Amino acid sequence: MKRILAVTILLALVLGPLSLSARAQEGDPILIGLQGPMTGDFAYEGQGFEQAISLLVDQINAEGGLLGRPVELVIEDDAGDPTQSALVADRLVDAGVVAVIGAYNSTATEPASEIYNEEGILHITPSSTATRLTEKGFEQFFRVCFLDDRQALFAVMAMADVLGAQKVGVLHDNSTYAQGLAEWTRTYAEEAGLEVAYFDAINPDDQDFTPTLTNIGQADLDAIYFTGYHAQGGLLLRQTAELGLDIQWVMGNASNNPEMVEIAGVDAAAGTFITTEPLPQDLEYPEAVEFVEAFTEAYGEPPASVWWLLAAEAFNVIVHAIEETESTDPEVLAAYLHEDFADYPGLSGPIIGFDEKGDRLGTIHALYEIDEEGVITYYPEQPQPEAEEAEADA
Amino acid sequence: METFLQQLINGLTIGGFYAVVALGYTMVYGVLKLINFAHGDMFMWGTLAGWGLLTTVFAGLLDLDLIAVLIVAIVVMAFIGLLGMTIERVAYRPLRSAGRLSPIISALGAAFALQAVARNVSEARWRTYPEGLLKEMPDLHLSGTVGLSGLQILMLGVCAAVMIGLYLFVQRTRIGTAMRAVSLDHNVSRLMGINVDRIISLVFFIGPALGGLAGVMIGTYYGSFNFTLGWVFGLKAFIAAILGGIGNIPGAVLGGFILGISETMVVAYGPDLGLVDASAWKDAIAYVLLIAILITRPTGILGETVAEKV
Amino acid sequence: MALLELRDVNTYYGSIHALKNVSLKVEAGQIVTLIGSNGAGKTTTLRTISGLLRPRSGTITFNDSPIHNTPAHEIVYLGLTQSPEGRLIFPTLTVNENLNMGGYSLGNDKASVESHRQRVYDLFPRLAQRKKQLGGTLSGGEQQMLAIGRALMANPRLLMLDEPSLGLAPLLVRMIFETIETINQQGVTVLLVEQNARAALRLADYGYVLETGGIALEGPADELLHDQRVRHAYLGEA
Amino acid sequence: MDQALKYVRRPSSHLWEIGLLALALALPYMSFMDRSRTSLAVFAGIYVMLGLSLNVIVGYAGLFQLGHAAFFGLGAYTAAILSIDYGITILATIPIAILVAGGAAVLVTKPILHLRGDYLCIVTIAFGEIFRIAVTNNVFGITGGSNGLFGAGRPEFPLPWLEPVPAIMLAIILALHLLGTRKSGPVLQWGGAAVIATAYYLLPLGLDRKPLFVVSMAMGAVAVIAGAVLRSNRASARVQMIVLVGIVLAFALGTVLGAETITGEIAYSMDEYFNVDDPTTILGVEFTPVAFKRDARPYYYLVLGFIVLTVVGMRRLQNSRLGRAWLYVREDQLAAEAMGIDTTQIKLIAFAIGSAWAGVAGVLYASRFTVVAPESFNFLQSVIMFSIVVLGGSGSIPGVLVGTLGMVVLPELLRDAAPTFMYEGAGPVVILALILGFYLYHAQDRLPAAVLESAAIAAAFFLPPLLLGEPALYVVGILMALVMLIAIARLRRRTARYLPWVAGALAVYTIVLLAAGGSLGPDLSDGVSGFRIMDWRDGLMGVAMVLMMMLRPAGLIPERRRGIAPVTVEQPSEPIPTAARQQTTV
Repeated sequence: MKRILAVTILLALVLGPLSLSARAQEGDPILIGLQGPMTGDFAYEGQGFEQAISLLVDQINAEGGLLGRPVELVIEDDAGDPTQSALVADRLVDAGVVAVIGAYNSTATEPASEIYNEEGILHITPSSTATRLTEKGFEQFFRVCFLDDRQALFAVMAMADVLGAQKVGVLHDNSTYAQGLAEWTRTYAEEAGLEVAYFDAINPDDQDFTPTLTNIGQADLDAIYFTGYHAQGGLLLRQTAELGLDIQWVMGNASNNPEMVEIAGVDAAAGTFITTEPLPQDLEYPEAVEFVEAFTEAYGEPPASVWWLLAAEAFNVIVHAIEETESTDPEVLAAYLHEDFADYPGLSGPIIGFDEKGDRLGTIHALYEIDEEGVITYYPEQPQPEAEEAEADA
Repeated sequence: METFLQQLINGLTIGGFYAVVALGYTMVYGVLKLINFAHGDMFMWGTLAGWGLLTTVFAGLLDLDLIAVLIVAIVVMAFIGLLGMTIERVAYRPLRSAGRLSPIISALGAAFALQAVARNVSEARWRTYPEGLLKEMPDLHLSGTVGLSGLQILMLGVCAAVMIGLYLFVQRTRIGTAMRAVSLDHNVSRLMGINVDRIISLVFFIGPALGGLAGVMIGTYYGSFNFTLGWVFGLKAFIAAILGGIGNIPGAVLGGFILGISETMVVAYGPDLGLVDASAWKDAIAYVLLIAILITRPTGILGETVAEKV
Repeated sequence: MALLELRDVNTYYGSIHALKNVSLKVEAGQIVTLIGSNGAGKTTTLRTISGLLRPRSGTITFNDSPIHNTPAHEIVYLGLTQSPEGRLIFPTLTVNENLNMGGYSLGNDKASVESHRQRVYDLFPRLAQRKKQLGGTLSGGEQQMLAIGRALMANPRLLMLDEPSLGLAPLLVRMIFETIETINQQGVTVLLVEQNARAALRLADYGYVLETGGIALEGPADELLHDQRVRHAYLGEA
Repeated sequence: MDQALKYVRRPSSHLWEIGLLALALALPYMSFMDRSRTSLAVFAGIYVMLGLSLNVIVGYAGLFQLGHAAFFGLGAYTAAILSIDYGITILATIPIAILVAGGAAVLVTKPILHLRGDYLCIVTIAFGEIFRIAVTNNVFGITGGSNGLFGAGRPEFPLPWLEPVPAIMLAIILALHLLGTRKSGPVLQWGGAAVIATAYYLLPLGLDRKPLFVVSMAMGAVAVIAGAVLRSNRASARVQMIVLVGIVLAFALGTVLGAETITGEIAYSMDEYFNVDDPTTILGVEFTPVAFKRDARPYYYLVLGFIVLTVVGMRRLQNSRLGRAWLYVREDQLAAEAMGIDTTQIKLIAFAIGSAWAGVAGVLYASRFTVVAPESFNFLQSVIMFSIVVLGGSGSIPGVLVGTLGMVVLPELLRDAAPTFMYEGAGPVVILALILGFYLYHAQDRLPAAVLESAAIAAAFFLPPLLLGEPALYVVGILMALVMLIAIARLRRRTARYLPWVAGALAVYTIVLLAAGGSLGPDLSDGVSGFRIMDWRDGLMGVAMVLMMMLRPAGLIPERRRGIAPVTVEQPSEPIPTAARQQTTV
């Protein structure tokens, strides 16, 4: 009897608070959801999303809101994990959001996109590049980043045309993103007639990559493309220098982060190439310049990762769509983005539009080099993608 | 041959770090028969604390970087040692006779808590030690391109000194012998007049302090770290301790080097032997090695054959 | 005043009442023996005295000071040591190291440790030959010698021996009992727990009989030796 | 030894379980169960299954297993591969998942079973990690690498298929209950069960459903109370039977009414009966219905069905010959061997059953989340499963439920950084009830003092937040209150032993309040740099794990045992020598 009593009371404790919790407020504010990894291995990126978007939300609210209503950001943490992602997606649905930005990684975006599709919520991912995501025929799913294969093609051209490499290597870190990009790179490189003499992965949990680097040194490559993240990129550069190896590194956009230079040290990082979406400071659009200035003012440093920018981009696209259609109906917004949205001056370059699958049209990648001061600078000589892309498509 | 030598040196360096961290696991296991899952995170706290000190208080001392690093290492060792004693006091001592399941949960809980604090302190970012730390040390060239950097020599030297020092301490001194006695039988040790709680506290000071030292060394050597370092590295070091025979100090050292060198060799020669993606599989190979050794020699390579009380 | 005195001691293992109102006295200089069958509470009594177990009620005084709340390791410093049942020497420590641990309470005083070790080696010359050998490699008899020697290292006033004859060949048993007598003659009071009641009572001055956790009988050893009940129950006589 | 270790089956009424089950069946239709909470219930349900499966290995057989996530993952990957590549309906893969997970367990554990204690523990960790690394590296080219596998088939639940699940489960339970407690013929029992299942379909037809829903809920409540009263008064079997049938019927009605809204194939929906903007008052409690589109309820019933099946199965297993053999092996392996038990075989069976059932949980997972990716089966997951079992009380089935609440549900609820429920007035009442409950539980004889002291504790917990006006801290407050309560419950038996810890906990609590609360610290409710519960969730979980173990080393609801010496703090290394101890000779 005692036990029963105790358990009953325990149940009451759990159920009690649930039964009386406040329901999501209907009415005034326009709710926009953000799901991303606020904890876990990618916490840095998720928190960057939050910084970038809340800055814009504050700006909008300071200017009187959207359609005369304030905008409220509902933040949920998915820790980059698909299970958590499904749980927080349900929470955002319950909160009554109009649109959701997220998630960071494709694995987390996948189950969430299913739920948002069921519920008819506009869903834009700033950073999930897995090809499959837009192939499910979801009407209200978009992405503002580019697919893996675009960048892979660009990287191959950069290595072949700009660096004149014949014998190249590809290194990834076994993450969803890096592996996809690495495999596309290998495919395009072989199509372009380059010799892919080295293809391997590192374990991102490691600190010490010297065994791998020793092997790369032995392979005698003209250039090697690393598709993983900046933390490992920095360690690779640093240990390359420590081993005294002569390796020409080209990094993918996941490594486009000033912290990589910090980790590697300026001397070790100098001379490394990076393929990425153009950095905001290299864009002439007033929106981009303004955003970077505001961000720097608010947080003391410019946005470190390209994905933060793209999160802000996704938010701007949603706001733009709401303004243009004067509607908060996700169906109307999605229809607008598919059909009428074009030539929008984005933070990461002009957005030509979205195709029927929800993928961003065009490509805007650029080649950067880390200069002697450790600054990531726009490289004067750029590969010419349009012509070759037409070729590749043909 | 040159490649082999270079890879051997690479493996020795990693192995040395594994060994120092493994010492902490092995000592605690010896006296308490407890897998101290929080040890990896205490080691990570060492890296974190070293970073904190070197980038703030000791930033002015960096011209004399060897001295600065030395002082920081000592301060961190004391701090992490005290942390270890506190954790033992709070999380393990009340559970000393509560069976073998509860302390594992308690240890994992302590690990979670430590990691959460570190994540929030480091803002979940990769943090970097001051650039160019201890870079001015003379290198040693063996032959051709094979050589050890000054930093590598220093790290290996410190590892060796720690291991030898600890071994002598445990084998030759009265307190060290008392530690061995406690690891054999708590009650009989009490009958000898040994204050068992104090010895355990001491073990929980030394082990984590060595972990803290390894933390600072890793920070200095690799230059950057994040809060997940302890979990991954700690698990590997623990495997090293088991490989060598847990509870056994030379065993931990041997296990550390075996693990470090075999990992390196798998990465270096795996592809030649038809193992594609060797580096990605290398951890799995470490685990397979562990299982193989435990199946054939259940108490590890140097493990004592004294039957374990269940 | 007795050197050691237990008054109404009650000890529990969890909910099991292991010692019930045990009272006993050990006078200085004597050999006192505690006999009884398996599970009667002999070992529990010793563990309670040496502080490994806490009595739930009752008092234990040693040398006029109460020790029932003193931690086990501090009791050793008062001059009360125990050679535990089953010998329990440290198997991976050498004979020398085992003895050093016995003398742990002597502190860093190397000379005093050395002199006590010499005393043990004089008592048990066979141990001296095996100084560097690991405790676990000794024979059962040698291990028992080591256990007794180890308990002597702390220079005790009262030595408690738990079943020193357990599992030993008769010849060795006799030798051990002779040594106990020698130790006693050197001025060490002895509390001897034995299953071998006859030998123990012959050696002892005074004896207690434990039955199911309580003292059933007590008296001078030679009286007990001739007591009908003792003879019947413990000496295997009809 | 045999006598001492004999597991005594405690005669117990199943009324309590049936009440709980009825509550579980009605749960998704309660007003507070919005989409995310139903989803969370499904998620927690999968962990309950995992906990129960691991309980066979850790709890029953007393073996270490810190790599359970691998077998969970094997099931999930098996289901995903078969469903994606071969188009097999996902639930039909369950037998194959059982074979794969169970078979793998037999293969990998066989060589290591002779390892003891911590060595087994570390080897199971190694297996878990090898599995994770293998699937990350796309082993055999079928696991999709670090991407994992997308698009495992979601089962479609046609209404007629879904609807009977709860009823059939109830019927089975009821029949088992009757079989276990009464001597009357099986015809009556199973017949009764069949009648219930039929009635479940027939009764609601043609009736106005809105009042039925309300009436059935009320009936259910009345029936539960009546049943409890009858039970305690030893009412006749027939009366009991009638009452139980009443309970089942009542809840069956409630469930059917709701079930029809699930697929939307039937025109009825909750919205037709309850205006969303117009809360309904039932017995003075305000219910605010939530409009659903497609949601997790079909999965909820699916998982609930499996849990019921598992609980029944596990209980049978525990009381079987095999269960007793596990008990012997766990308590004293040497004695078990002496009794002629093949301990290796027995342990292997435990691993096989536990792992196979984790594989089933994996299939359910794959069908619910559609993505199967390596990070869902990492070491942390194994740790969570292990903690569920140990925190709740190793070997105890209710313990697994409570452990899941603690390890899975509570952290999810903590996502609400600023719950406002405390202002609604019910929170403090609930906590007070909790405090009193624990007091009554532990100290029946000292009621007045207990009431007084609990009031004081409640005041200690509610005054500071009320004064500081920071609602977010209530979450911390509840956690601390729980810990305190357990500490105090312990104090009853061990005077003042944990007083310093309690004082320390109070001090920490106060410091947190002062540092983070109200106007004295940064804003708690949100903000990039401020203190957020979200950032500290796993840290709090860690601290709670340590505290729980410190205060209740045997778990929250320990397994009931007879004839086994209780573990106490002063337990000597050897218990009282009851059996003749092995003596060694020279």
